[in-house]
Amino acid sequence: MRVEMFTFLLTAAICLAGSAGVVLLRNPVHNALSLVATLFGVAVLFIQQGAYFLAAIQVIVYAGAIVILFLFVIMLLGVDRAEGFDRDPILGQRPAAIAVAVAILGLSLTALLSVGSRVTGQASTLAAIDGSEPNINALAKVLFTDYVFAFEITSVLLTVAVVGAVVLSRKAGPAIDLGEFPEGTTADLLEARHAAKTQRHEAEGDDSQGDDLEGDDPDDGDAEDETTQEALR
Amino acid sequence: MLALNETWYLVLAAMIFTIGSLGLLTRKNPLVMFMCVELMLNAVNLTFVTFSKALDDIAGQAIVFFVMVVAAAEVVVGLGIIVAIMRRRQSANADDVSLMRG
Amino acid sequence: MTSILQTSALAGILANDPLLSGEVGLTTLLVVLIKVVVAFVGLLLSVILMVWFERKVIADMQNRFGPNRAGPFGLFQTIADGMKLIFKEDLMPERADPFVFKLAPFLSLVPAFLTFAIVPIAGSFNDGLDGVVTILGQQTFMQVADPQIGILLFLAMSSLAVYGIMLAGWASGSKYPLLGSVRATAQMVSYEAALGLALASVLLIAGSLSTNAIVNEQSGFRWNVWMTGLVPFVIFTIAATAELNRPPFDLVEAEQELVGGFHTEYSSFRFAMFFLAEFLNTVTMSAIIVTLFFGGPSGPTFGLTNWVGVYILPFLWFFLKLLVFLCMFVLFRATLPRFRYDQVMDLGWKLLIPASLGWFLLLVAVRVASDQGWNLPATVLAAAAGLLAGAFLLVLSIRASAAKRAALSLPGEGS
Amino acid sequence: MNLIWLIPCLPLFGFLVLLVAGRKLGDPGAGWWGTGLVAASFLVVVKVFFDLLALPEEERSLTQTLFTWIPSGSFKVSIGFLADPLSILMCLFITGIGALIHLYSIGYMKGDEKFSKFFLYLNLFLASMLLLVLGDNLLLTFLGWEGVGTCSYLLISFWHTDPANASAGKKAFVTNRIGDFGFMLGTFLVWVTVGSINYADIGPAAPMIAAGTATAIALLFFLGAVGKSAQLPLSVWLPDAMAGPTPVSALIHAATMVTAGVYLITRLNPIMAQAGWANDVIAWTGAITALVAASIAIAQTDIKKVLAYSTVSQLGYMFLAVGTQNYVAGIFHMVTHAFFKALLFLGAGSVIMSMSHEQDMRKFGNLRKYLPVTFATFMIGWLAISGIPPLAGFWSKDEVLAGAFNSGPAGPVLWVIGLLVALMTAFYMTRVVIMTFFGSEKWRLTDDAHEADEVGDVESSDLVTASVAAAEHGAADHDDHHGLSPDHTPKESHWTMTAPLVVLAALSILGGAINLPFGSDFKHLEHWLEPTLAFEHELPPVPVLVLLAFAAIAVASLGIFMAYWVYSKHKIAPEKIERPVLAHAWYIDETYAKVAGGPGEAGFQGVADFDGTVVDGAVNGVGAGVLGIGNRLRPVQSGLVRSYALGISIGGALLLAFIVTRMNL
Repeated sequence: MRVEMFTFLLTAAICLAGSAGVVLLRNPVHNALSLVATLFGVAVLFIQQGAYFLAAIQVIVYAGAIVILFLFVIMLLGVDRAEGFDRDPILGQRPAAIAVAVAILGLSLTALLSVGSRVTGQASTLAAIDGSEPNINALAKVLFTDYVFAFEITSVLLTVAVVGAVVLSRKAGPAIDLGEFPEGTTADLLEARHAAKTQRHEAEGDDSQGDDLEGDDPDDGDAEDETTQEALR
Repeated sequence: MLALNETWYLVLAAMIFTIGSLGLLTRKNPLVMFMCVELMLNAVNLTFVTFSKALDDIAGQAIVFFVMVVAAAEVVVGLGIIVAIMRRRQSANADDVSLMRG
Repeated sequence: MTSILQTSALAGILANDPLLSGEVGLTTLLVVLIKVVVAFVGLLLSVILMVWFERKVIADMQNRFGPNRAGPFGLFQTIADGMKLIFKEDLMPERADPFVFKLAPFLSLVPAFLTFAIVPIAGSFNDGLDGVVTILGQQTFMQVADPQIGILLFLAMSSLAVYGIMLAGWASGSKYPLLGSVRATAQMVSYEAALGLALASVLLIAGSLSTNAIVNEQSGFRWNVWMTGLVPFVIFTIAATAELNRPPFDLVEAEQELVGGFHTEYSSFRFAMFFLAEFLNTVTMSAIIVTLFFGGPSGPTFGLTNWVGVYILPFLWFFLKLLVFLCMFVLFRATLPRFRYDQVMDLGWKLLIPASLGWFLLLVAVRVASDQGWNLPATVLAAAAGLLAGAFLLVLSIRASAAKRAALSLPGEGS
Repeated sequence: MNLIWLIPCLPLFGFLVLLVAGRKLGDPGAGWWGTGLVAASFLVVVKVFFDLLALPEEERSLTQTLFTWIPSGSFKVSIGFLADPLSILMCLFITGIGALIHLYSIGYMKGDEKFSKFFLYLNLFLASMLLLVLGDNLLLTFLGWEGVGTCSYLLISFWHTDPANASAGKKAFVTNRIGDFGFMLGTFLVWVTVGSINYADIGPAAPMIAAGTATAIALLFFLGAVGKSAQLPLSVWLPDAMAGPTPVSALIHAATMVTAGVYLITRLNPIMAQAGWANDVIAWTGAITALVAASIAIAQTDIKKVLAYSTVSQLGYMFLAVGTQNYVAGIFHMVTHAFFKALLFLGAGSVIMSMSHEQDMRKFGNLRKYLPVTFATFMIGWLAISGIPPLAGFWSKDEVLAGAFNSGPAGPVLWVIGLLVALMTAFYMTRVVIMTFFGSEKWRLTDDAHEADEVGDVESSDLVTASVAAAEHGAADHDDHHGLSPDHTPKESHWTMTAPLVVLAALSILGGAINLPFGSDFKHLEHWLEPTLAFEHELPPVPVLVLLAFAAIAVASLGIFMAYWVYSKHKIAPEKIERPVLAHAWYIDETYAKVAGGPGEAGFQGVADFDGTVVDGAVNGVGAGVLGIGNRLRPVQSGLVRSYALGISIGGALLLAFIVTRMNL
């Protein structure tokens, strides 16, 4: 058996097992670990196809940052409890999902296998991979010439993402003091809303806690602390 | 003995993609759904790299680079949103977040 | 059987090495095997010595003897400790996640070993030689692998090292380990950015990711430590210390707060693995610092081209440089008090990252100026002015947000 | 340096400034500002005029393209100005008379609370009018065309707190829309036929247009002209337009806007040359309108009404001229008419001012004693419009009549009609003069005596149409001048009002000099306009011409004498002449109202019902359908992310299936 084939089959097995693990395992941490396995497999496949830089980035960025972030959030929020698989609350979601998945797989396999081993498409004339040049240099050359605009835009995108994440994760400000508002403005509105809510509570009994909104509770700011504590418990 | 060619990679990518989409549709934990999206992205990346090799064109790898950057940005913002939602709802179920209210 | 491996799969990892440029035969495999074994054994040995060395030095500084029973000067103390740990009962907490609990130590250990693969430990870099030696008739470098991605492998491995700690803490199913691991993760992820940016300055000067090329480029005392202007080295060393979770950044295992940190629940051989990984990492990191900033094994070989000039002298230089940094880490541990957590984060995000980025930009300005033939002092002055303005704004914004935060949190703390 | 763009832009600038700072400028600052800019525009026109004059005759056409306004495929419309003899001539009297009327308005509008707004509208009007005249393509002309229409509406209903004024404005607007409809269709047809709407392209291309198409184009544009120039059957709005302030009547409804139709037909004369019988339609419409309007003017008691119908009648003259392809005469008469009609209107305004906004001539009399300047200038206007040589009106009217006489087989008939109109014109103008400036001071009579005196007129006073009465009422009413007290003493107006009168009087005397019929050397206007006109018009031989001129003089004298006989000597009772049917304007308004209220309303109701059931039904049906489908589809928007993901996945799978089917398997 040729070494490449062996490598591929081993890696493919890891990838498939990993992706199956992402879908099938119940514990989010296990899911994340399975994801890492798949990411590693894909990185190896990248190497096998000469995309060394992408393989390194795959490990550094995906495994080293993105999945770490996942794990971090899982641990921070304390959602690392197993998820029940017994039934899907959305009617027909699971059979439909399986049908769609089978359709996608079947169709793409049909498309792929029917053309045999050839890849349809034009071989590159512009950015050909030069065997004598290291992969990283070639990629850098393309990134900083042909795709330089896209490259700069992605930097903007990342900045925006960072700002967005900071804004999203910021603690909520102090609760609004209704007394500050003159009559007939937001204060009245909030009051009316509150009154309606209380009425509904009385009408329904108090077991609709689940889809109720905690939005205007004054102690909302402490929610995060509670979550953290719960995560640590 | 079958020779290793592009089709093997593409078939593998298709399978990973399918598994990812299946997970996205069936799992209820938004974090796991996100991971499934990452799986799908990786499958697509794999096809890009495969075609890059097959067509001898470095542009395929450049696109994978951008996909990774976008994925990173997406995860950052997505996880931020999930954290914000979970702080308020104390729930790790995507189905609970079905109202257009806080 | 002349070719069992074509220059494709593994060649990518080991690419720049002339060993793999031609046909790959049995001898080649043998050479690779020898290198792996030597590196593995050598690394283990160095760890054993390192542990002994550290204990000895600290003991001296604290005016006590330290290990002095097992073997001469207590040299075998580490081995004895290891034997003891292996034979201890393997405990696993009831609430632990069994699989991950068992996996975590390996995730710590393996990256520590792998990183060393890219460190060149010998080979002459003088007289136009580029570190190539001949073993069994095969030309090769004195390092296990010299991949195209080179130093990125180090970054990749250091980001993987996080997993071991994080998962160990989580899998223990206990709150102190979890807190410790979350802290450690945040700390390591934060300092990785500074590490990478300091690294970028080196790469800018070297123009290559390959460790061999980086060392080669530093031959003749053109060491990066001054070629990059000292600042990246300082930042890299601080960030590396934090990355290693060594004092003064050892908040992971702050006994007063977290008992033993992420490995509180670990015992027996699994604990030994964490222990081993920590010291492995220390040695590897020192080796990386030596490689990146101090020319690795390059040094005067006095014109010798025989085995002394190719193997012994370069290795000696490498070892001496390594020793300096090992001493440094030990001294850090012995002398510096531990940081507070918020101080660690402030240092990483508000000082090291901006400073390394700014310095990198300055180096870029110098590079561009010399490439384009601009007036160098003027360019540097302009760049420095811009960076100082940026730094000023950064300081202002940090102060403003701190003030705002203080104003916001005051009433909250009262209630 | 080419200054053409300044001509419309100066009033436009004035408009913008007044828009922003009108209230700040106040009374009379805003007025002086507006007047100044129009005067400046006039100076620019004069400059451009001399520039043109300096050029050789065949090159007297300056164009200035500012920018491309509508670039749409091959259809390109630019903001460009065309300064040729015709447009500059128009500009000369538009800005000249416009400046005088602005000046006059400062006095006339004094104390009005919307003083600055009045000048704002006037400036916008002048900018639009200049755009209309100077535009080098039909669309730009149309922009100006609509602009003047809008300003006309705004100014007619200037005192819009009175519903009658508002409805008069509305009437003008709606009537004009019918004409605009023709203008637009004509523009489309020109675009389709010629492939361009630039005058520069239309001229050379016109001879190639088929006669039928040319006729259609001509008729469509004539429909537009009929609307704007108040010809039959769309003449009804102009008399009602007298509800506006008198300077507006003078400027818009006598001197400038209403002549836009004549200008348009003249501008399109290359097409008219191909249009065949459309010219006859124009000529006959003009002649009949002139006759009908003149006959109505005889029986009106409102001084402004008389002048309004007189305007309609004179516009009929102009159309008679252009219809007989005697464009020079048409333009000539337009110019002279602008002078003397503006003079008459302003004089009437002066009278009205002095009589505390009373417009009923039956309450005037002997005003020559109180208003010497107004009287003197009004007399000049009277003589000019009556066609007494050597005043301006005589020369132009004579040329129109001569041209009509010589226009083919129907020419003599048209000439006779024209002569009849001249007779009536002289008659009703003399009537106005006698009732206003001579006789007894009727407003001094006590109410009873007044009624007794007016007993003969009761009938005709009742006959005043509703809208007229309302307009009169509104005009008289707007600043609480209720009627005239018997001890009222009329006062001569402020110099800002009399100065324009004097200037216009001078122009009315001398205006004829621009085109005297004493041989080629005296025909300045004809030479001037030559480059823009496609062909020359043949006048009858000189002896006939002299004969025709004497006939015209004789008829005019007869008209004046008859009026003197009736109103001064009281030999014939006025009621004999002021027939109810005339006072009722031949019941045109009433007929319109009947038609619109009877079968028209039924038809409209039918259309409305159709709209309510079928059109609205379709719209509502679509809405209800969408609502229904939306209600059905609402469960799809469940908010469940995974359902959405399923939808996307199904879509992806379908896309994949599509690709697979398209593959060569």
